[in-house]
Amino acid sequence: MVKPEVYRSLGLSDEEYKRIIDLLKREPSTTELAMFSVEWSEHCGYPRSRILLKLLPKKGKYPTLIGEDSGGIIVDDLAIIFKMESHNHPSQIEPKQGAATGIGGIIRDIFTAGARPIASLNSLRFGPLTEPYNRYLLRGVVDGIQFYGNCLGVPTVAGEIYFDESYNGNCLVNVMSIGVAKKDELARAFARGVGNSIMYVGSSTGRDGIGGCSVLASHEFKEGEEKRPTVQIGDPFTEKCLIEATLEALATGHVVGIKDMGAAGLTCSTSEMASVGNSGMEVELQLVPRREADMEPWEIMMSESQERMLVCVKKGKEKEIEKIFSKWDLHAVVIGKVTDDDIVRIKDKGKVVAEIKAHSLTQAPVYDMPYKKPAYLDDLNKLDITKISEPKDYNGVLLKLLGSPTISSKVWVYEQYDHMVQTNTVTLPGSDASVLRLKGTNKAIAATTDCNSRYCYLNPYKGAQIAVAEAARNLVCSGAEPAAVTDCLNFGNPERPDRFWQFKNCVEGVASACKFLNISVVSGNVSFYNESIKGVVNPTPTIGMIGIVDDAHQVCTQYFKKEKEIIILLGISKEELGGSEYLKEVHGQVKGDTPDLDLWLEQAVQRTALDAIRKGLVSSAHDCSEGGLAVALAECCISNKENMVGAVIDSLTFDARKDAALFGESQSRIVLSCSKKSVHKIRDIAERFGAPFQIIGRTGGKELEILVGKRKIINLSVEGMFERWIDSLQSLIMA
Amino acid sequence: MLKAEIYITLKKTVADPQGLTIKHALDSLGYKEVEEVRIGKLVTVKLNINDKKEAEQRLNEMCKKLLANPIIEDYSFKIEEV
Amino acid sequence: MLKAEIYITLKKTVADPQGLTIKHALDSLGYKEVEEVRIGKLVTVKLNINDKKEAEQRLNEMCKKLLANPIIEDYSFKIEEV
Amino acid sequence: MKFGVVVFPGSNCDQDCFYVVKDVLKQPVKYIWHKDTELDNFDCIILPGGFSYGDYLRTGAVARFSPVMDSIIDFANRGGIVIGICNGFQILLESGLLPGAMLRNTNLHFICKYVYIKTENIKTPFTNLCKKNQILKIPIAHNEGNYYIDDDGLKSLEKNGQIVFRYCSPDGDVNKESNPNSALANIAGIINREGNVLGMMPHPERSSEAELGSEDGFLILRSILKWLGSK
Ligand SMILES: Nc1ncnc2c1ncn2[C@@H]1O[C@H](COP(=O)(O)OP(=O)(O)O)[C@@H](O)[C@H]1O
Ligand SMILES: [Mg+2]
Repeated sequence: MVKPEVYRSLGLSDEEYKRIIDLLKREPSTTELAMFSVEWSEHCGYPRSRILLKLLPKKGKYPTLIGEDSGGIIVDDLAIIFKMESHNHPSQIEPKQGAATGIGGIIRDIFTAGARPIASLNSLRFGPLTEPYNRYLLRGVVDGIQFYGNCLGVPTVAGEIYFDESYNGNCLVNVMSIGVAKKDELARAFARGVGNSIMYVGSSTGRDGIGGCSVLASHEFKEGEEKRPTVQIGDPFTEKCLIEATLEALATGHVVGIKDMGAAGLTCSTSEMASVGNSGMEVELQLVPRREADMEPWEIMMSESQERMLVCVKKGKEKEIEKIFSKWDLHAVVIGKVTDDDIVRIKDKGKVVAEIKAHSLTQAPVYDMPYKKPAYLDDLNKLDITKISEPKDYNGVLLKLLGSPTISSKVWVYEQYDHMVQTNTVTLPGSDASVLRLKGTNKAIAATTDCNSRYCYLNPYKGAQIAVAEAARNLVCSGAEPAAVTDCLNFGNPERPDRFWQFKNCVEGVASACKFLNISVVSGNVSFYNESIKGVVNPTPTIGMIGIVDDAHQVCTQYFKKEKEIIILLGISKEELGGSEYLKEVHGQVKGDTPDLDLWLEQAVQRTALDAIRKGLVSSAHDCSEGGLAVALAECCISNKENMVGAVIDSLTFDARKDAALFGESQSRIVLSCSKKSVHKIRDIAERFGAPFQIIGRTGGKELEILVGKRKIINLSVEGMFERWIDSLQSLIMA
Repeated sequence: MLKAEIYITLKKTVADPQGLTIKHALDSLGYKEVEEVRIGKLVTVKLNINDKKEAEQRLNEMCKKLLANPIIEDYSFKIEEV
Repeated sequence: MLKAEIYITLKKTVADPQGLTIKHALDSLGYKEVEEVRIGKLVTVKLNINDKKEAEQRLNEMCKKLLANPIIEDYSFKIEEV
Repeated sequence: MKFGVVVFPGSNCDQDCFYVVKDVLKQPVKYIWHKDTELDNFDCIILPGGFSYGDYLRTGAVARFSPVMDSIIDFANRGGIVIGICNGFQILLESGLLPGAMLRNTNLHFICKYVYIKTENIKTPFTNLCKKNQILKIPIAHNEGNYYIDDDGLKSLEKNGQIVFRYCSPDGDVNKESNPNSALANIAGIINREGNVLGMMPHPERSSEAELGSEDGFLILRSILKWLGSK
């Protein structure tokens, strides 16, 4: 008889335990209980989010592929496979290894689909850098990403870093990977064909991360709690060999299916490969290569040792597969076979230790969770703008914003990442999105991650829509057609109705914006329980988006290129200060409603910019995000260190307070620069799509001057802005 | 003046991929007698302190705070006079 | 079975920026008594050999060939029985 | 002219080098597996960048003992053209084909960015198309590029014109500010006494096409081709 405290401490409820007994028609063994606990956890089985995830559109402009572990789109004869995943809790405990193994895991999801990883992205969120532990976290996470990603030879090309009090005690580390394959050479994650062999490949199994899946990923945890044995150490060298060996093995045609052992290791890979293949599987644990003696069967089944995979190989071809892996000095051993029933049967020294129908493991219960709008929100959304005093020193405000950690340059971070290896990165980090050419074609892809979680906190539905809109806008500014999304949904405890309300609204927001923009959601990840004794994180539905550039020579970057060009603003600046960086950094308030988002307007602005870029009319394009128009203009001036170009903005018109027009974060705005002779052509395009168009000034000089009426309210040297913006993050980190 | 040698090693339960790779390398160079390799850090510190007891206490602090990562590492040290 | 601890240190003439950085960090944490920090490697090896003399000779070889780079590093080791 | 690109476990610029030779330089090229010991008549061998064996002990330390290295040392001793890029340079140092050693970058970080280097010796198989003191814009990406050699060693490098590239400012000043990793005497690339083995930290294969931001690295590849052709 299993004691309630045992299954409860594994994260199973009384009802769930009863259901296990019903399914098995007997008491579970320890191994079985452990297997159910991880398979039914949020991490693997999505019991609390599955209903809502169905809302995300699976169709878009490009044919969509939804695989077992990742998804993608088809572009000509290529499949672009991508996915994002969180490694929040492991990183909070041990930032370097936590982030490193996060990269390792997401990249395995890509190459086990048969795609060669071509780029990684990272979306990072921490509490304020005034707190030493947050500095330690940021340094450690960046170190982990560079350590793992650089060694692998997969460029880390883009990302974002935000700072907010809500991430004190629970940082977010979301990592995304993109891979490319010939569309008919993709691999599946199933086991099929009675008698085919199940092979274990990669590193040996140790007691790493045992229980990590359910204990680390699905429970609130308190800082300093003893979680030591669960820390996994990343081994990028082995992973690099695994990539090469796997792609070589897949090319033989002898591999039926393949799955990486990520969270819940062997449990997850055996049961899911059997379940997807509608097959049974029998495995002998004694055959599993191990690092430590005397491991219990359940420990072997739960281990999260890194850099391992399970492969279903055609009978008789085992030797050939083994040869490939051993060429790369990797283990590859037959540990079992596909059977003709639908049961996962785990043996230890011949004795059955688990015998479960594959489907009953993989079909986790589904819960319709209660939700309720948080009571504080109505109050929070009220912002009396007349109570906010307009600044006297606009120069000071702009400098302050440029130096704020969220807005300042992230060069200190991305210079530590090899972002050029594989020689595809045609737009390097430092512009709105990075662009990678696809060798052998004329095309390129652009990639970005985005989410302003303060918007989602103030208004989860609209905030999530904005995350999608902004990601798309960043791609458009780089010359790409927004194509498809992967998401990483980071929230608090879903069993609390206020948190679940945030989750529900964010998912609905992502779904509606993606549908409107005709973008499919090809993959994603849910991370709940992101809270600590210090509180809950802001709702953070991180959007990873890729776009397609039809002609790799028609890409665009955000910085002004030369003097005497015309500066255009597409979109409208409204009197919106709610949720802005300005309101927080200058007035110390997080209040108001999130800026409006009119998806029709958004689309008009994006179409105009993209069309103009594709026609070669545009010299630079940059969207307005945190810090509003003034920061966007400053970034246009300073983000190419080798050639900084000033600007005079003297014909800006708006219907709002000056600080709102300059620092407010009205959506759907893009700053373009172009030669004089292109202006009217761009105006025509804007008219055709119905995008608000105004000429606001011209490039040139060594200063950014912004005039309102006849008054110069901003007048800063590009050098001065650059200094503030470029060094700020590093000096905060090194404090 | 005291000199301390601080030895920082990965905890026994933690995997050491570096050590494994180096073991393989030694193996293929013909050093078959090598059963295990683990990689750690050696931090040599000169301290402007004369009292060993005091040095011990300070070193323990430094190790816990900065030099070793208690989540995955153990440390020990040896103090001598110079 | 013998166990050896191999200490690999940067030669005195070679600058050690990592050591310097850690010294600074300790300094700003208030450990003003720290005069110098040098960072090295600690390689722990288990050897399937019983004879210490033989082990010594093998270890010297391993260090010269692979474990230490004589241009920038010195090494020493200690052997004990386990 | 036949090029060979060595693949060590953990090499990760092998495919980039292969691509640039095949598709940009348009020359025949083959991979050489690190366990091969027979080299079929190559004209130039490239040791690519990456993290051979994870660089888990020291950069290049383990790769130096790969079976192929004896053959490459032979090849070099017979006058064959060998270029080591980044990790390849580190392997050449470990194997003794080039003098000196690599230390960690003094900022203790991996650095990936464009830098400028000055071509000091243009009478080499690798730089014969460069102008004297030509400044090249070319990216680096490494943790350990802080070149070290003792005083006598440095003197002899200088005396023999073995310092081919030094880090410099965009207008050619060889100074501290433009030295990304604190390499001794701003050294970015050196050649052996005989002049047929080059090691360099910056990546010419990453800067051989205009769409990647610079074609300056291509001069090095074209120089090799010219040299081989005129031999
Ligand atoms: N963690 C990171 N890793 C890599 N690149 C990053 C990271 N954070 C920011 N960047 C890069 O810095 C640039 C500016 O980022 P961000 O301010 O988030 O842009 P935007 O507001 O347009 O989304 C982008 O090119 C982005 O990819
Ligand atoms: Mg942007």
